[in-house]
Amino acid sequence: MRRLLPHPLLTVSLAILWLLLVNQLSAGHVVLGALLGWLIPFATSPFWPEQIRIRHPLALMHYLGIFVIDIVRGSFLVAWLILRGPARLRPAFVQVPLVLRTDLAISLLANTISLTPGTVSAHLAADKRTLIVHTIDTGDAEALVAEIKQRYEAPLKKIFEEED
Amino acid sequence: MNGFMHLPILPVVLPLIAGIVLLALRNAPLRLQRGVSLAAALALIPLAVSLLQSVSDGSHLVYALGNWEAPYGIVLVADRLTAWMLLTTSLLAAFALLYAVGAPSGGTSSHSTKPASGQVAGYPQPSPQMGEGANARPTPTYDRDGRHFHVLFQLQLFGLNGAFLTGDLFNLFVFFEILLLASYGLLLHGGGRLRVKAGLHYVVINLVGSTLFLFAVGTLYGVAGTLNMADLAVKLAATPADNVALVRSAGLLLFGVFALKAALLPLYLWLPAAYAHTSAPVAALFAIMTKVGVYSILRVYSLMFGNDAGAVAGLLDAWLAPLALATLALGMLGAVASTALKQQAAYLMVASIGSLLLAFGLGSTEAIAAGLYYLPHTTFATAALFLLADSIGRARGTLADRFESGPAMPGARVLGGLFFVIAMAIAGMPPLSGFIGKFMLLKAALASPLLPWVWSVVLVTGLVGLIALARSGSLLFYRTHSSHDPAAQTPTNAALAPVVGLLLLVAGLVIWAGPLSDYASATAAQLLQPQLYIGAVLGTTP
Amino acid sequence: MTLFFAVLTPFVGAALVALVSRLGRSHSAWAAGAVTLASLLWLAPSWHLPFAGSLLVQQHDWMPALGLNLAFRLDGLGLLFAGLILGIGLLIVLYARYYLSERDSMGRFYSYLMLFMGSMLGIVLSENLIQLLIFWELTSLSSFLLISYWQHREEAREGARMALAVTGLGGFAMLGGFLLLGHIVGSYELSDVFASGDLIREHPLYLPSLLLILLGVFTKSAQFPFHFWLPHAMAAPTPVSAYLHSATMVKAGVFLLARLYPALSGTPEWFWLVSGTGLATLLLGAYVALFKHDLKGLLAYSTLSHLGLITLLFGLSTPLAAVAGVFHIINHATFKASLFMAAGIIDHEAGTRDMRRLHGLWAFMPYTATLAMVAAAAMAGVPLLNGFLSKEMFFAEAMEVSEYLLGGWLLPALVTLAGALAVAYSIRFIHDVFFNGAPVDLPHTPHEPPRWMKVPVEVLVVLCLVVGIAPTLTVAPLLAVAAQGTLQAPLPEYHLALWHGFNPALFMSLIALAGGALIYRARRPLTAWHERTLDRLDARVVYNALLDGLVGASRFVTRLIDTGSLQRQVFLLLAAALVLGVAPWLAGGAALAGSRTGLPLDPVSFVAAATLIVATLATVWLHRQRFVALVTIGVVGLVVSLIFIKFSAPDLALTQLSVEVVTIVLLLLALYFLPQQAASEREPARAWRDGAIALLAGGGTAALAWAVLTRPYDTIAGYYLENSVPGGGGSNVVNVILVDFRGYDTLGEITVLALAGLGIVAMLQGMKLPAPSRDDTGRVWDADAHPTIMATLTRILLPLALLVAVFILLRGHNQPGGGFIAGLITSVALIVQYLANGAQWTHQRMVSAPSPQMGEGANAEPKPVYDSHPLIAWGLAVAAFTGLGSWLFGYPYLTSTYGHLRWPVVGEFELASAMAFDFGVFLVVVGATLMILVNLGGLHHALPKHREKH
Amino acid sequence: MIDILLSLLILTGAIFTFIGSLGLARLRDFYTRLHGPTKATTLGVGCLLIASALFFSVRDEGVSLHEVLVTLFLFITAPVSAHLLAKAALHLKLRSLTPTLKEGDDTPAHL
Amino acid sequence: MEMLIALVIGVLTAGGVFLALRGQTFPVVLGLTLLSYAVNLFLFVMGRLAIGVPPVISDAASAYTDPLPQALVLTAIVISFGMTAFVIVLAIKSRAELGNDHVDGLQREEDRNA
Amino acid sequence: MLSIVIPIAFALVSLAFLLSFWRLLKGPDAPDRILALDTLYVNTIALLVLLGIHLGSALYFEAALLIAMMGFVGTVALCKYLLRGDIIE
Ligand code: NA
Ligand code: NA
Repeated sequence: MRRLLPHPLLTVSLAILWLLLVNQLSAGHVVLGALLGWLIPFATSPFWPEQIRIRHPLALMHYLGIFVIDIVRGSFLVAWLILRGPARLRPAFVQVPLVLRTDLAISLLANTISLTPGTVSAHLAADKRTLIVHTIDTGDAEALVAEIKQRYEAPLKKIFEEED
Repeated sequence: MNGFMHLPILPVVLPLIAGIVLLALRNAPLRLQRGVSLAAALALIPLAVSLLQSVSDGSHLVYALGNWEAPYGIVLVADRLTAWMLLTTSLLAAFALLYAVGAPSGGTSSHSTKPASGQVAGYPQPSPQMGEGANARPTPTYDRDGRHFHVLFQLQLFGLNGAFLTGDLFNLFVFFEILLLASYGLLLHGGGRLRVKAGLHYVVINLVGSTLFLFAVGTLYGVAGTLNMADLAVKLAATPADNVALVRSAGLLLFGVFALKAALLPLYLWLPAAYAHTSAPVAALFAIMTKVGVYSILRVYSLMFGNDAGAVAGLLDAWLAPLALATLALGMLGAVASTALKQQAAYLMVASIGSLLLAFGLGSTEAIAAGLYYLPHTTFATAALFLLADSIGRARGTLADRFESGPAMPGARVLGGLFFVIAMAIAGMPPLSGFIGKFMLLKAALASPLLPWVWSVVLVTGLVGLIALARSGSLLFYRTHSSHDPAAQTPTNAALAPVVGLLLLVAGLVIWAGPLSDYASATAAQLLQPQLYIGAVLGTTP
Repeated sequence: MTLFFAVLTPFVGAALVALVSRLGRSHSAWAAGAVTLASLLWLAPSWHLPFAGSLLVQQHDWMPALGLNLAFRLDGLGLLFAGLILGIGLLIVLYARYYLSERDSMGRFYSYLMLFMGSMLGIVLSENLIQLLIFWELTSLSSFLLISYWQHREEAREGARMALAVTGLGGFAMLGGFLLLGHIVGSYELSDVFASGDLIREHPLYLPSLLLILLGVFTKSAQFPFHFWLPHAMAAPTPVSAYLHSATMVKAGVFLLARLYPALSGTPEWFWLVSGTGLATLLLGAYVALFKHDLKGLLAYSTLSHLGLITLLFGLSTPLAAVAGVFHIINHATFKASLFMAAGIIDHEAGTRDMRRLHGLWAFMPYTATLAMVAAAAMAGVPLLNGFLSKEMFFAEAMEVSEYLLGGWLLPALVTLAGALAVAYSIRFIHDVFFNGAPVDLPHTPHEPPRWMKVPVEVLVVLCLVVGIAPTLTVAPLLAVAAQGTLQAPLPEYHLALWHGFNPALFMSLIALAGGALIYRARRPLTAWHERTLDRLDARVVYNALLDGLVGASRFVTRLIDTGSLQRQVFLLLAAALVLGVAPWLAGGAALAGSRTGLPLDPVSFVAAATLIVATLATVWLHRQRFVALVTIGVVGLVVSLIFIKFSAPDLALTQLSVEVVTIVLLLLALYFLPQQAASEREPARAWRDGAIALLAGGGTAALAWAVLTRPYDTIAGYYLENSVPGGGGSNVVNVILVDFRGYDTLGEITVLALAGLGIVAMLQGMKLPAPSRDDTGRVWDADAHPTIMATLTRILLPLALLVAVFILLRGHNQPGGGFIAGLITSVALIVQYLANGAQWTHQRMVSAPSPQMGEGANAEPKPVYDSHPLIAWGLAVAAFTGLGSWLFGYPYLTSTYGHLRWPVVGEFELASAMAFDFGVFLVVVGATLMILVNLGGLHHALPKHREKH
Repeated sequence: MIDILLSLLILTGAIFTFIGSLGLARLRDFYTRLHGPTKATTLGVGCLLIASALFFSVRDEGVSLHEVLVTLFLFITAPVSAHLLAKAALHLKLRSLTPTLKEGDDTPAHL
Repeated sequence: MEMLIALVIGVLTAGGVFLALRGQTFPVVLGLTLLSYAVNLFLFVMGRLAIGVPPVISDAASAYTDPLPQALVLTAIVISFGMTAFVIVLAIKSRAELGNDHVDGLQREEDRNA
Repeated sequence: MLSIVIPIAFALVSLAFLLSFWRLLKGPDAPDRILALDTLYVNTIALLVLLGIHLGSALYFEAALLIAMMGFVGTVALCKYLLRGDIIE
């Protein structure tokens, strides 16, 4: 099975993306999308060192929900901060100690942080145990760290790293 | 269409496919690569001959690529001029290639002494002499001084032949770019300090030139709405008064581009360094490169701005002949001023361009015929000089081809004899073809108002060239001292044979001067009747 | 064809002689003699014809349309000269065999000699003027070889070059002259020319053609002021001097005077030019000869003088003078050749030619001395010798025409003076060398030469004697036919005899003899005076100054123009383009703007354009901060894509965007190896100049664009719009043009791309570059080569990007997209992998897809390599062979076809062969782009990289 | 109704795009400037893309969802860009208003 | 609008020309890039300016702009891309061979600051 | 309604474009300029989407998609250069 279908998840995603790309739903394109979704992973499999396994699809859905809300929230917040003027900003670098271990999970966390309220992942320590985050405006750095860990890191840990 | 229907496309497709095959064979034994390359290059000669036979009755072979009729698709057009250029190119290419595979390259090229270090960027690459056994240390030849020589060579021919055959102005641009990029690769082949510098200049100036080409083609399209040269000729002949200045402007810009490629004053400065510093077989092949510019001038300005072109006719009347005269004069001065043989050869090339364009600039049937006869002569003779200069340089060891007194060189008798003959040919001394060409040109000029100018410049530069070549020959071969240079190498037969071959071509130009000059005259007459070309391409009866 | 073969024989013989020289020293001489005889034999059947009063012309077509044929003619004049050339040639062959030393290459000498002999024969036997000129030039070339025979000697090289330059000048001039003559007559055949004498003389081009031809004649015959090369040509071996510089080559000039005498003579122009030059040379040569200390120098100037005499005779334009001229040609050839040979013997045996050291040789070589004395007496015009006869005729003719000249006495006085000088130098030759005390410090003790070395001299001296004593029995018939051949008319009344009674000529001869003796007696004060004054005037100085001037001026001009500066070249190109582009508008009357109405301006476009302009200016302004310039040029590219989008060119926008980013990556790679900051401009003036031309160029293109955009035009575009779908099977017309209507362009375009890749690979071969370990501010690079977050997330992008690439590729025929853009997307997707994960990591992963390297060299490291050559090869092959497929169906190259396939489930599916072509494009683009970037990216690996660790 | 929704989305998108760039222009140090484009602009473009999807779905027959793809792309790439920019800024030790990052600190890991 | 485009082309050309005339390879490459932008735009607008009428055949479209210049520019872009790549590598090569980045390979102290 | 909103949106996005460009010119540091260029790319996407809606043409979508991709690659390459000099190592 692994040989015939190296990345089933990727295959499905690509097929869907193909339909999005061609912007139409026809039998022909479903076949073609499936075909591409099947073929492309063969070409790209060497680039994927680890098999991506989503252990908790529901948790992922939930996480994505939070993610979208936080993007909107974050955008409004940053917009407001920009409009309010630079003088009152309280920027800071904060260190987020990581419990995540896989590169993918860490990267997704960094990504999430960057897209959500007032924070940008600036640097990952060489040992990958600490993520340094720049925040545009914070009064309480520790609260921010806690929020990141609880709101994003924990679900990611659950989705990508914890065994069932 | 007589003969094989696809004849006009063959001179283009053959080197392209040879290039592709050679690319695929890049790791195959060198002997196989050379075989393919030589076979392809040699096969071009019968092709060109049969094309020449097909058009020698005055017909135009028109080949509609993609089966799209002119002016919508791109057409190839073969007439006498095209066949003439193709034949010249194929003959030259065969000898240049023979030299590249046979002559030793050691001593002038920076990489030749380390045959095993063929690595690109630290990644192991197939070394060029692959297949002959890794332990063998074969004599370095030019085709293995760097990578992809044969591919570049074949694609160079692809570009050249394409440029001579195309009937479409934009397609001419495309093939200019092909032959340029191939020439960049060949020019730089083997590397080396001066070569790289000259290459940089050559590349940059040609890039600016290509830009100019596009401006000109663009403007012509913007006015006439077409790209096919025959169609352009029709459209431009009907240029309304309002657009005349615009069209003439575009036409002259185009001339600037061709003048750059042809190395016409004041745009010849790229040539001496580029030709003097590249490898000998490449310099020899490049003898035809400038002729592409010359050809384009002849083609475009006889067809699109010729006598039938109405308000835009005679576009180059005021420009070409005077500039050509000045080029001839300055080229010859450069030959006198040169401090090394290859440099002198390069300047002589500039001077020959002056003669050629002077002939075309005079514009009469006789003058154009003179130029057409002179064209293969100067191509072969200059190429032979470049090849010989290489052997001379090698025989002189560390002194190379510099005009400095040095020890007597091994093989001086043969080298000197060949030099003497080539110098005679180039200086226009009888009975060689240079003299015949000059004779035809001077004769043709009798009818021109520029007669005093033409005669005085041609005759005086002829003398100056003779003096310059006598000086260099005397210095290289006579003014020797008795020391010994261990770096001196005896010329090999493989290195001399192509030179002799080219000289035999020159001799052929003399022996068959009658039929060849008749062909040249017929070609000139054909060029001066653009309606024949237009009729053949657009399917209208002239 | 006999004449042709007579001429050809020596040329073929030259090769033969060179070949047999390997067999032994004498073989060449024998062969040369045989060749000369063979040539004579070819002539033998026709020998009698001139005497029988008939003319032999043999013709063979060469370039009939240009009037240039192989045409040979044997008349009296030709016969005389052919006889001289071959006869004296034979003697020279014999003489040289003994003259040349062990060190000299016999083969080379005789080979050159044969070349020269053939060339001379060609001249004298030519019927066609241009053909004559061909041989004329060949004599210049072969004499160059002969003069420079002792090439290790500076004076030989210089003398040869001088001779070549001067005679070359004449040759080129003569070409012009002959062309004019041919133009006047309408033919280059001598027969036609002779028939058109009056036409020629009355033609407005007569004078120019005469001047040009005379330039050729005078340079060849070393007439004043072109005389100076001849003495320097004496650096040649003496047989050469004897042959070329007395008997033959220099006679080519006077031969031509004789040859064209019927066509050109008889005008005042001819008279003054020819006789004036001849007289000047006659006097000058005779005068200088007197003071030469070198034996051969004396003879050389004496030769000048005699050539002047002959020239003067032809210039006089009377038939009798012409006869005298021909007669003196014969006589001079015999006595001068023998004198040269004698001088050569003396030189050979005594080791010097300096007359200040050569004295009293009579005691050592009385036989040679006797021969030399007879010949010298002939030269002096002593009665009973041939020289006397022709000189008498000369004096007589000088008297005859003296009425034209000042007071009637000047010409006779001057020629008598010349005669006296000739007597004086002849006496000197004899007295100084053979008597006048004992030799001074000679290198060898002189003795008589070998037997066979004397024979040629004997033969010639005997000829001097028999002709001088019994002219009517010996030379008269030959002279008659030769004179007839010259005049091409009935001969005048003349009588060859020793005694003509007491006439002015006899008195002049006597005065000359007596005067000569007197002058020789006064030689010491005269020499002193000469060396103080006139000796310093040397035409050679002028020649050298001219030559140095030429070289100096050439160097100056060439260096002035060709400075090896790229900037100058670019500047010149731009300036030329400006001049060419603007010139037509200066004619006046043309309005720049046309009648077409344009689109209204909208604010967004304005913003975009303003951004582009500012970004361009910023790029220019900040170009020294290279990184910044890179960013600003990125903006320019972006806005250009926007412009494409705005004006309905989505394909272009897509292409521009993709190219843009690859270019930036390339430039970044370059920046790494180039200085990141540049020095400030050293010459502010240059910046101003460049700024000016930049503004002009910008203004020019803007004006050009404006001029076109405001004009209406008819275009062939409609055809493409109409035929795209029915003919090309695609609705994206741009793509259909690219892969179908103008697929040939695209084939060329991908070849360019492939060439760029291959050229770059070839260029980078063996190149090593040190990797800078710090940036331009001195900061050590960041330690984190492949940031985890970037690496991880870009990997996710790869399949996505490939999907997009496939999408763009497949839709290209009908919607914006196509092989090129798809290829770039693919490349970019892979490049990002390189950026994020490094070259090695990526290579390892790409190797599995295409085939690994075959046939690695033995020294290759076992490191996996991604080689994009196959991609390029396949891509080109797909594109090229797709086009070839149409041949099978009898259609031209690149003819496309398309069809609709109905597949189960999928439905209707269009397939066009042009899509295969596009796929080829795709492959080439991917291959070339990767090849370029990856090779460039890996450059620093050539050296171990030392990066400071944190 | 659709029209209003569309207008709202377009306006919101444009405003956010504008504010993002405004932040880029206005804010005082690089690190704070980084936030504007990464968030506001991303959302702005997101809104516009949704508007586009809506517009074409309504206008033509069939839904138009390919805009989602652009959004997806941006959401994957924008944070990576921001991260690398921040890394580069830290590497270059850009002046920061952030008190915790002092001049002379070797790497941010010392925070 | 035509005036604006002409101006844009002019400015690009002027900038390109000025940089192409500089003495170091990098600005020359930038200049050539600007020139290629200029000429591509020029060639493109030779089909005249038209908004919203891309040459993609569809039933909905009422008009099309001239597709030919677009095809030509595409070819030109690709070619100039290849050329630019080549000249960039050549610039590096020239630096490696000549020791500095002057187009004439002059030895100047201030050129060697990297 | 759209006819009012779209010009306003165009104006806003154009302003955004100009502001980003201003930052690009001003710098002061290399990362600022890269960030500005990246933002310009995103602004351009916005412009394209607006143009697509304005002209009612879906032909601009691919351009937007490509800008998203290419803008990212450009930014990554520029940053990598600042960090490591050698971008493909
Ligand atoms: Na965030
Ligand atoms: Na086709």
